[in-house]
Amino acid sequence: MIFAASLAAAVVIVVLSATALALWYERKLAARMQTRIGPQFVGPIGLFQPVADLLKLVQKEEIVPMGADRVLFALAPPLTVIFALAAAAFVPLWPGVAVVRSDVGVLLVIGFGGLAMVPVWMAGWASFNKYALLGAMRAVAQSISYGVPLVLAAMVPVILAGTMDLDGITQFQATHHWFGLWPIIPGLPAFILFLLAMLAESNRIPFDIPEAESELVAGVTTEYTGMQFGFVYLAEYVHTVVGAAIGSVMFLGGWDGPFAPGLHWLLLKTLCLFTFIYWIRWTLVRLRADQLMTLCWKWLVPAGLGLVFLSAAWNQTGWSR
Amino acid sequence: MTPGFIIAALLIFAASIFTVRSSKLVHAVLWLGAMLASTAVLFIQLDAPFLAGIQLLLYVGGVMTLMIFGVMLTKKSGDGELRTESAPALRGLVISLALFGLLAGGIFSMTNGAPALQKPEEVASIAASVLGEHWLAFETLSVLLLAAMVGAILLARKRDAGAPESGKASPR
Amino acid sequence: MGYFVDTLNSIGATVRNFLRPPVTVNYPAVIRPRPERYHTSFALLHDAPGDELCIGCLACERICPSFVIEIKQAPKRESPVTGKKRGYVEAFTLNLTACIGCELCVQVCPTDALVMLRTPEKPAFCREDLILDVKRLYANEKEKQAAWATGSRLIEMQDPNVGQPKVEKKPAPVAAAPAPAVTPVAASTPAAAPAPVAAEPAAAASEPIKGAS
Amino acid sequence: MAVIEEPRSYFHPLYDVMLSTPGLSVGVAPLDRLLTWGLKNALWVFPMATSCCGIELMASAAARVDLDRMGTIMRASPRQSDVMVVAGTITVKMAPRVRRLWDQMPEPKWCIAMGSCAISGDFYRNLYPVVPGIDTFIPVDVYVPGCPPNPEALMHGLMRLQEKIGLQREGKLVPSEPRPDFDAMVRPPALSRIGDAARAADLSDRQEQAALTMCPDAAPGVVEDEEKGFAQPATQATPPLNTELVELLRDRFGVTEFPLNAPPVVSADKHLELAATLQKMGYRQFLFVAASHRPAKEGSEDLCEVAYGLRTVGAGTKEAIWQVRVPTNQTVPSLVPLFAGADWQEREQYDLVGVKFAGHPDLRRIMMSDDWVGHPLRRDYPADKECAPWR
Repeated sequence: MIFAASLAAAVVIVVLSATALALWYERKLAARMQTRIGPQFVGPIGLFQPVADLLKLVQKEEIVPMGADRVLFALAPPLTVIFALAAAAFVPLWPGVAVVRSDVGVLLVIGFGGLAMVPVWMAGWASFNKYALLGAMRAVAQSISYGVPLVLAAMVPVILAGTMDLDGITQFQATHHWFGLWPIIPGLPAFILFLLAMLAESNRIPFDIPEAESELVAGVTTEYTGMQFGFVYLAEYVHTVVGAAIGSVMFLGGWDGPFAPGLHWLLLKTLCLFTFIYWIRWTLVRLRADQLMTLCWKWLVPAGLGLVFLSAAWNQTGWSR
Repeated sequence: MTPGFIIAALLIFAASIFTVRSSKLVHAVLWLGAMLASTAVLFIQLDAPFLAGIQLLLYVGGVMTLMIFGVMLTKKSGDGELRTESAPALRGLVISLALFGLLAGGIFSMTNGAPALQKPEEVASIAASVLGEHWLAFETLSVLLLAAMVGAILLARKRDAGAPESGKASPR
Repeated sequence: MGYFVDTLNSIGATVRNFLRPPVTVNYPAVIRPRPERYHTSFALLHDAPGDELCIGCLACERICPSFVIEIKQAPKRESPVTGKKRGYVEAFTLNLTACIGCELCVQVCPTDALVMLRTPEKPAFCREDLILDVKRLYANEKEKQAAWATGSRLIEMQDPNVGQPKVEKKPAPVAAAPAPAVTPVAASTPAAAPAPVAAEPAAAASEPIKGAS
Repeated sequence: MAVIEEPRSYFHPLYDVMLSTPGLSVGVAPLDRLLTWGLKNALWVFPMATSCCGIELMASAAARVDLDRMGTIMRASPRQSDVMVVAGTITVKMAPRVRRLWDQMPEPKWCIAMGSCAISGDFYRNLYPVVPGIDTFIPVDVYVPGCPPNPEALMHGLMRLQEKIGLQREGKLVPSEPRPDFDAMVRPPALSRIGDAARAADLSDRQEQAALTMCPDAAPGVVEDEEKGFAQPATQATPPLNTELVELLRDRFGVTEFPLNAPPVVSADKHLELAATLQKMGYRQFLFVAASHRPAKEGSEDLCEVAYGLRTVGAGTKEAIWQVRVPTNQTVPSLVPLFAGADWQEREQYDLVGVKFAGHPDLRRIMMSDDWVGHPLRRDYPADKECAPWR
């Protein structure tokens, strides 16, 4: 119990500080992709930029718009962070160890991912701002649509490994093949599908129509100032970091690695996935709302159904047992 | 009657009351979400994480989203104040007490006959019973849901005969 | 299909960019080379013996399209250097807040007293800091770097007998020649100096094409 | 003269608690330094870009200058930004919107006026729709001069702002040295500015409100005053008639009509000779060539009117403007052999109006694409349907 509590505290601290680092990392990465330098003056190679941002956000005036629903408005940003962090509890850190070990970890992680939509909608509705509300509605529509391909993609490793336990999936990958994408036909497409659906679930570019600057000012966060905005901003990155961690657990073998299995492999794989996500983010342009839905329902969902069928067929051959 | 159960039960109770008594539809939907989430806590305490996950995914994630859409897409229902009729209080009390009595009687009469939880094999046993023993009911339900979905699409479709063929977009 | 190919192409483009060195010029430490005709602020000049050049003729005040110059003429008096009677200014105020940098005032100056500077004025906390009075204009002469253009050089450059660029036989390397930093262009080589109107860009656009064909 | 306005300080509740608690008040000074450092190094910009300075603002965030190096990024929502960079001319209609966006920004906030138009209205400042400087309705912290200032100048401005924030937080900000009040000296008085000592004395509350909101409805009694504040009469006298040119045209080129509101018409065959004569007379600067199309009416054929302008250089500038009228299918002698500056401008007239210039060395399209059909500024160009090559 004490071990679990201290582990939970450690995970929260690690995820939050990793997120702060991720803020800096993303800005540097984006800068280099645009042949810029990125944060440079604040601390060595701009490393303290997130700290300065945080200190500034703390000092800003907090404005609650007239007509806003004060309670929901204040409650939504911390809830986004909490829901984004909650999914981190199920990530197996090293063999057999996670903050919460559950037989149905995959299901719970996806469940919490779906929950993250609720505070977003709360924020949008409580802001009493048409742009925020439009952004929130887009976020909800996107979340419920992309939940389907996300579940379908997650079903592939579940069916292959025969378990919904995240650690069990990693174990299976570790014992059968060290690289998690082995049956390459359902594996790799399922991984790509999972990545796309996860990008959409966490509202990242190219699926960030809920906060499209050109149409919706800043979407859901339009009315948020100071640290309230800081929370939403943080939650976005936490969501991405945790999503990358879960992706690497389910498809890339998590803590499994060639020399010594352990946390460092998980962190390395998470970093790679995170980099990939931001690489996509700083390359592609935003999809239009109708293109987004077309992509989801006309391409990704049928593809996901086919992949589930393929993985079941693979299981019937019995080659991986 | 563990303390966890009491807390969860109180949460469910309070959230249900607030769901009914909220003056804003949006608040009612959010309280409903809280109620459903507390039910998921109950499932976790009963060592049924699968059901808790399903509860989160389907009810909080799905049903509540549908409600949100219902609220936001119907005309003006998101803004106005709701009034709960309190005049027929006596009638309501009688009906709810009768319902409560019925349910409580049913539950208490089954206490001895309820099957014991099979903890270690829970997910697998659910899967086996759904896809093995009860496959006919499961598949019938799927067909029913499919029919409902097709029906919803048909109802929602715009019926204007003069519209151009969807395949041929107009030049602009 | 084209969409996916384009997507892959653009993903490749960001990677190529990632591997390239950044093009950022580290501004406060390094200042990138400014164009030859770069000019921002103003200065009034003294002649070699040390007399003020400005005679208060009001030519610049009259030509200024945005009315930023205000001159108060002083009574004529004898120059301490030449001993001749000439005009002076009592107040010369240049409102940099509304200046459009067209350089017409420099062009009309008959005594080459007013020049523009290559060193930009510091962004000010207060709009009054951007109003250059006579003291500040003479101080700018010593503190800052002047642009090459003076009134007589600009006029000479447009003289049909001296500097009119001929379309048929323009010197080829005009466009490509690296601009000298601040070297004042002598009157004898006016072709190297770009004309104030659109002559130079036209040369730059048409010259390489002709050379290639 | 204007004075620097009161430093607008906003203290977080944390401060008050720390100051009032005896043990914790020691930590206020280092904390203050830390917080000031945070404020200085995370200036998020709200790009209030309305015209050409906006392009430089964009360039300053791009790779060559890269404002991100100092932690400055652009935010689309005023709620999350710290610095409003007003880049471009602000019109009377735009001003209330700018003010509103400014009011929506959370304290502590700063404003940078970028470029002449934002600082003073530039040479539009005497026109009725233009606000003579944004500091009539927003307190401005840093003025970046230029027309437009280049990206480095904006970055320099942001660094000056950092400097100012530091000085403000330490209470060391000193007013600058007195200088002549230019607006009061030369031109009809502009609107008094925020931070101006005279402003508070001159304006009643309602006038102040009207000046702030730029909205006549806010102060029905002072509409006249407000309008005078913006709509100043043109102070320029009408330029004197160029008698030299009139005599030249009458004596040597046979022009008899000199209408008041149009340039005199010179026949196309004498046009080049006129330009050469004027060039020898000292009109050495090519001002403009502007063409317009006049479709055929009863009694007149399809015409192109091409107006030319030249100017003398040096003191006592004079301008010479005349026009040439040719039927649309005929050519006009090009001035490029005489004035290299005519090159691109004649190409533009060819591209948009379709005037053909004889003797132009490189008569290609300059704005439209090479495969464009027709000339868009012709009166007979179909305005209501899309033309080739774009559909």
